[in-house]
Amino acid sequence: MGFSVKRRDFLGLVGGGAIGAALSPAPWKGLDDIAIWTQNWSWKPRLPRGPVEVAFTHCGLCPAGCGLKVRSVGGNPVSIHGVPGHPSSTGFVCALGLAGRYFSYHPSRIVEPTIVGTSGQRRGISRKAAVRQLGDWLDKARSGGGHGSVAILDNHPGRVRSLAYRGWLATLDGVHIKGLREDTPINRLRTMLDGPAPELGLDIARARTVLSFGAPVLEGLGSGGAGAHLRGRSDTEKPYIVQIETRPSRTARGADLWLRIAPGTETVLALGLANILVSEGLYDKEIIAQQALDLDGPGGYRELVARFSPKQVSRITGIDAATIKKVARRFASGPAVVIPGVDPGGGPLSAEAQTAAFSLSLLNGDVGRPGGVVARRAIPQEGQLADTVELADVPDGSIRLLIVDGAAGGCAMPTSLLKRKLNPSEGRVVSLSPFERSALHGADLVIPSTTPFENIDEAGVPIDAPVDSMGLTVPSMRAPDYSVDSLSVLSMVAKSSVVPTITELLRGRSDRIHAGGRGSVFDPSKGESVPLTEFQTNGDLWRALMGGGLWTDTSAAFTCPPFRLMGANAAIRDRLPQALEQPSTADRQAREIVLMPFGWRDAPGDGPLPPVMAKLFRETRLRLDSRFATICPKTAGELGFAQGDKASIKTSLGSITVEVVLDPAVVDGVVHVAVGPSTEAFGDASPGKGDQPLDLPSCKNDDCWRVIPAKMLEVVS
Amino acid sequence: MIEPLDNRAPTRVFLPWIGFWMAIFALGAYCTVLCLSQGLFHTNMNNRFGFGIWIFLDLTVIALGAGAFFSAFLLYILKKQALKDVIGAAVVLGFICYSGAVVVLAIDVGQPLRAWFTFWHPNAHSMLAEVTFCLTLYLLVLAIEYVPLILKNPSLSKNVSLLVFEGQLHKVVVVFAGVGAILSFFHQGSLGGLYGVMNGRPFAFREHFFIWPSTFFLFILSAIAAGPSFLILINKLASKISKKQLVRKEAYDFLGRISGWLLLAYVGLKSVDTIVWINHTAPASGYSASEFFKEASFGTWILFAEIILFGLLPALVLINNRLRKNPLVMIVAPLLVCIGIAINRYVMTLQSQSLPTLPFEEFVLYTPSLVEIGVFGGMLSYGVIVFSLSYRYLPLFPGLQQKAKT
Amino acid sequence: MLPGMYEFHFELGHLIFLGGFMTIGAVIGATLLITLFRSTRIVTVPGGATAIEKESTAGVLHHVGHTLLRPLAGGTLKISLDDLGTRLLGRPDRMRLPKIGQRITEGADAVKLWRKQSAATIVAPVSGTVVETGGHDDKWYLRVLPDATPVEGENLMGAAKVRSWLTSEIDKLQAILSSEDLGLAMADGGEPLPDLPSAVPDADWQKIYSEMF
Amino acid sequence: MTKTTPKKRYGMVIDIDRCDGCGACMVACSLENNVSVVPAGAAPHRGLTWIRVYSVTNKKEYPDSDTAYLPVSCQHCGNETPCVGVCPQSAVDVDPKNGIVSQIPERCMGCRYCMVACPYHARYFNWWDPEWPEGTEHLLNPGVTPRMRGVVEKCNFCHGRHHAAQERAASEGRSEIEPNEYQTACAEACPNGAITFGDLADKNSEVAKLAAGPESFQLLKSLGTEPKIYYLTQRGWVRDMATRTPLISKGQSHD
Repeated sequence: MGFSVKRRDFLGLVGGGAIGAALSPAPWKGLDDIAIWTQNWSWKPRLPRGPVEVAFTHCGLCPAGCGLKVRSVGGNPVSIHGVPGHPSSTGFVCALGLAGRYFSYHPSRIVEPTIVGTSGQRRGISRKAAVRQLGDWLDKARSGGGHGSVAILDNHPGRVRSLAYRGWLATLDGVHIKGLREDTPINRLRTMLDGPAPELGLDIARARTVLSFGAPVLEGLGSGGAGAHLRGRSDTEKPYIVQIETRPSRTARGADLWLRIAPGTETVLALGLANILVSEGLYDKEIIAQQALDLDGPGGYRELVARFSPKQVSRITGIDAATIKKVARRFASGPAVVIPGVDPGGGPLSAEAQTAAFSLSLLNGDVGRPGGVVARRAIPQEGQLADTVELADVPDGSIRLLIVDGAAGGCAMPTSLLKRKLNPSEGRVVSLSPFERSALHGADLVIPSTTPFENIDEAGVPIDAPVDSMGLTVPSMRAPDYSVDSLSVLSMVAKSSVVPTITELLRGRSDRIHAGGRGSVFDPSKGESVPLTEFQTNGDLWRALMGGGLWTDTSAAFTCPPFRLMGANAAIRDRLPQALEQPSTADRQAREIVLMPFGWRDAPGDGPLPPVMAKLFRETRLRLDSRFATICPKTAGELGFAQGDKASIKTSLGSITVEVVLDPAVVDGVVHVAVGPSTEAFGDASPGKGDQPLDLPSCKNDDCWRVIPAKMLEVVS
Repeated sequence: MIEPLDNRAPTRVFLPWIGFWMAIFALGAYCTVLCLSQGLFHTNMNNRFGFGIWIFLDLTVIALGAGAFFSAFLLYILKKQALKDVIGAAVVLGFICYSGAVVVLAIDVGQPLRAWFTFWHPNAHSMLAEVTFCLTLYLLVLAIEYVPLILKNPSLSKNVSLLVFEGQLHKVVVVFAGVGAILSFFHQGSLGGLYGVMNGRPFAFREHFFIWPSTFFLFILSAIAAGPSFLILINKLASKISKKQLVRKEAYDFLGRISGWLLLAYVGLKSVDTIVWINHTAPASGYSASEFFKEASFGTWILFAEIILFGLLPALVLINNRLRKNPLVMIVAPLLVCIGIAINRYVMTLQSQSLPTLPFEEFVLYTPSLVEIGVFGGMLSYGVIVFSLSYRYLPLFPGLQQKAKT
Repeated sequence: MLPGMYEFHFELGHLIFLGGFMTIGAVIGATLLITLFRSTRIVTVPGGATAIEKESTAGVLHHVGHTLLRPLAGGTLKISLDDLGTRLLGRPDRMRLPKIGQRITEGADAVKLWRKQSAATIVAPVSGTVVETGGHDDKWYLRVLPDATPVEGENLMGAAKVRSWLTSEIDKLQAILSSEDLGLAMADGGEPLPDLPSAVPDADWQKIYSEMF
Repeated sequence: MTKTTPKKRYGMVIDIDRCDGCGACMVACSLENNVSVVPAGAAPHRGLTWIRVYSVTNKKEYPDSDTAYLPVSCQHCGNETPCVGVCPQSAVDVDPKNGIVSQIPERCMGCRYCMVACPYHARYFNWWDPEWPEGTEHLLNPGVTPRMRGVVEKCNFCHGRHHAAQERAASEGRSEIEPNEYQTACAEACPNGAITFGDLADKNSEVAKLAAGPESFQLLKSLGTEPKIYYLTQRGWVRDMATRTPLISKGQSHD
């Protein structure tokens, strides 16, 4: 019998198969899986694919220079982790460090050189044309002016790059201006020492007391993880932190003692503390007797501080006399660190406040003792270098060409201050920043440079590091073609001298360290340090550094040289007694308030903010940006404002519109407004001109813009 | 070609009327397209307000649409012949309310293409799954009940097959009335259950009877109390606009009476529920009722308005035989009833979200965006258009037809 | 939802919930299916086509109540049932006609006929005075003197309109017959069936009479 | 003989007194889990943050003024989990093996009922298409699929990391992952060491010891949801505010 398939059999087979398949889990599973296609994306992000690599580097976003472990996929850094056991950062990375790689794709990044045309409009030009233009302006500036007519504002002074700047400027009779950083005030202490002084650092970890004048001690000042160490509550060895600040900052909240000081009266408090140290004989009598040059005699320090009686000081600062005495006694009970803080937005304390604060360190014999101010050994340098000065010390109208380095972080400066230093008719600003920066709205020419994760540079030495160190920010992302290293720009313009490349400079320093033979090198992949002597050749050290290693110097004994408690600068010395003439906040006039701009430690002063942080800060209101003004309910009530009201803050230079936020911890008569990127506009640093509190200051002195007289008016909508 | 019933709105009146509503509908359609194609950021909802005006609207509309199932239940199962006049309109209203609610729900969810997952991966414990199942099935029932009405259009009734179909449907309408009553009962209840089961939201959470929270029953009761009132309102409105006596007075009277008594029962139970909630349920969760009403936007006034002003008052009016004779009262009282139910749905939807549960979260207010209002308008106009078309082309009101024949 | 899915497990809740809804869904579906099935069984009116053919006499007016008006000499009218009406009643068992001299009003009941416990009420097609009655069995008539001449009214139609009206009337009859469970399907043989109640004895004739007349 | 695997109960202890509100946990979480960035200028409560740090003050004046920072993520409720019961399509799931409450984004239709039901306001909706500034998609974590528009998402204790740890263990022939193999991004990132993550069922683990300590408490304990996130503080006012005590006992029947 033959086997034949009839139509009927075939249909039966197909039908039966269909029923059987329908009863199996297959169709259900299939239908479940197609569910994934029913989602309605209009744009679907593509995840990075490719080989996974792990590399070590250092963070270039701030001087802390934390050690980073970077995981890359297909050449893209997809995650950042801390390096456990790292000598300075001990495994920590801050929020900004975690997100900092996003700067490379920040919406406000400048993607081509731009120039301001005659019409005032900014337009893109080729790099070649930009360099030619820079060359022209350089020639003009040199021919038209004398010393200091060409200047570089260096946002990260102290690197080998800074040395290259100074070498180049030396050939042009230019000046190197140090950008504001959290470690800037330590230089004030150096000027108080008689004779050449070494690099100084603060030994916070071993201090018994930390006397912080508004420094973000618990928010990431100095090496990574220092704040966490200080905060650890089980640690009985940790220093006692006294925070002297007007604002309920995170450090103020977390400090052992928060002295809520009246705005701008830090000098008075410092001298008041000195008064108690001197009058109660709590100072280091041996050192003072041997080294102090200006304690006694007419116009001497003793005479000065005698006028700052606890009663007087209490009246002006708003801190009661008993507390002042308590703090002074605590301070004198062991090694202490004094930090006259630099606020990323509010700027530094006045020169006299810094002097008065550091005089306490000198009185206490803390300079040169463990747990106080320590000296770092120097690596020899060669070549002729231009002067390095602070912006406040630059004569008004003297700069004809200002080149602004593109380093990240730093602190914001008032627009008006920067403008004043420029020659009114010919002053030009050339920015090498990869971003629009609030203080540089009016940069005449922008040649965008690389962002921190794209270029090789030297990581910073944190303020609280007792010894020198060298770590590299090894690039973990490819720099885009439109960006250029700042030294390359200079070498393209330079005609009379050759500017070394950044790699040559770094290699040179590495070789000099190797030649010195001191210290040890930390290997991040192993988590341990080996003595430098184990590195046979200078190439071995270089390779270790390029692999994310960190060289740290050995510490050296340091004997405090003779010093002047009131500093060497006569102008500053004269200003010290004037601090007493300040009116107290109780004498405030109706509707007169003071504006205190400030910056968030993790939202770079005048740079942008990674969009993810902008989003999170906006959602949680953990950081209120410049659209908000914090004020105490009492003052708000007197001025007729309630929570959420819109207000206009006016100074002689302009006004900003803000939303009122009430906080009972804020000092009466003060309005705090943050400086920095907007959390609204993807973290853009400068969404529009005239909306930043730093466009407002109008101060007596160039070196301080912390306290600005202002009026707060209702906004009629 | 389907022709209008000859004694209904003339074309010159009808066209501008429909045109106006079509324009609003087009606007709503545009807003819908925005939401579906770009995302729900066009709304003003946020992570604290996951349910916005649309959910409030859906709940209100479904409560008011309860007239459909309740009338069908009374007419076909309990044989209350007085409702014969309004059953057509009730079915159309119900259909409009439910289909509109389903469409708005589809716009409201972020991934409407996945709405069928509820049938695919149902969570038997979820009140929303129950709502979805009931709503879908009941919408089917309403559509089936709507079909005979459509087939009664003279143009259509010339077709023998359709005529036969209509006749056959009419015979089984009692089955659908019964099934519809069960479904409606459950989903009105599960809509209330949506809130009552939220053990993490002390403002909404209520005591349970077996597996159902008290809101389950309160929502059913309030819906069947409000449904008849809404029927009165709509029929009166239609009469006013068409300038014709559409429904006999006896029907209005019956609806008013039943609405009044049910509302009275509801207000009583709601009061008991509120007292238990204030004194037992909320304190057991760590919240005192005073916290719920401390913000001015949702002060105790809203509780008073919901239960007394728009609850007890119209209930007492409607159960009074003498007052019901007054035509003005028969407009105002049902209106109060409907507003009261809307307030209840509003409070459950929005106040429960405005109030933070975490003590350090803020009190948040929500105002709908223009797009949300646009979609709302679209749904409203959809209802007016369907009702107008039904009125013009279908013998919605048997009373009116009789009058024309004699 | 179903076994084979990721981490699926049946709980009592699933069984109750899904069972409940599936039952309700099944009830709705089954009812709908039965209704649809029933709707396909259309009963054809026996001899309907012939009935239409026969009604095209010129000069005769038809009334929607299935009566005919034939003008007689002297301005009187003869009123009788039309063909379909006659078939619907077949041979009436009993009849009640108005008395001579009685006034009848258009649209009002005029004649009542009984067949097998079912009664049909015939409305007057015109207002006037009965001047003569007559006939027997199925052949009754009235002779009426109309109140007004010429005779007209919205329920009266001439030969032109009759065909379409009659078609719809037969459709209506079909629908009524079809919607009842008569258990039979009659083919239209084209043969005139003079007595429908005999041909379709199980139908609800009372309902048919009230719908048709 | 089959080896029975003991059930895990992953949980977290957050030391509020150590938290200074730096936000590193939020940043680390967002970057680890590819949580999208909402468009510039988005209204409040529209952004996505699986862990959100609240800043809470005691509303007193200096010197009594005090601020606490409370990081709040999904609390992974262990009892009557409010979001699980409400989801109509089983897109919310409590893993019986480890107690992690997870959200299945591919199954979620975005009805947002779970968000309304969550007492901790810890669930977030994708109001927009997931968006990152141009180019930054190259920096996303390849181990975690970004969610699409129109679905709800929330903390899942870094499911990607858990999955990776399990795979690693499986490839080495182990059925269990070691405690040090699995750590959430927030716990890893916290510079102050305020977050401790681990298995609460393991009585010897650091997290279980801290959770059992006298300073620990749960947010809104009065609701009875048994969160697996515990908080520590020595400050009475923080604890009193965040715990809430039932005003009457629960067993007591009123009617």
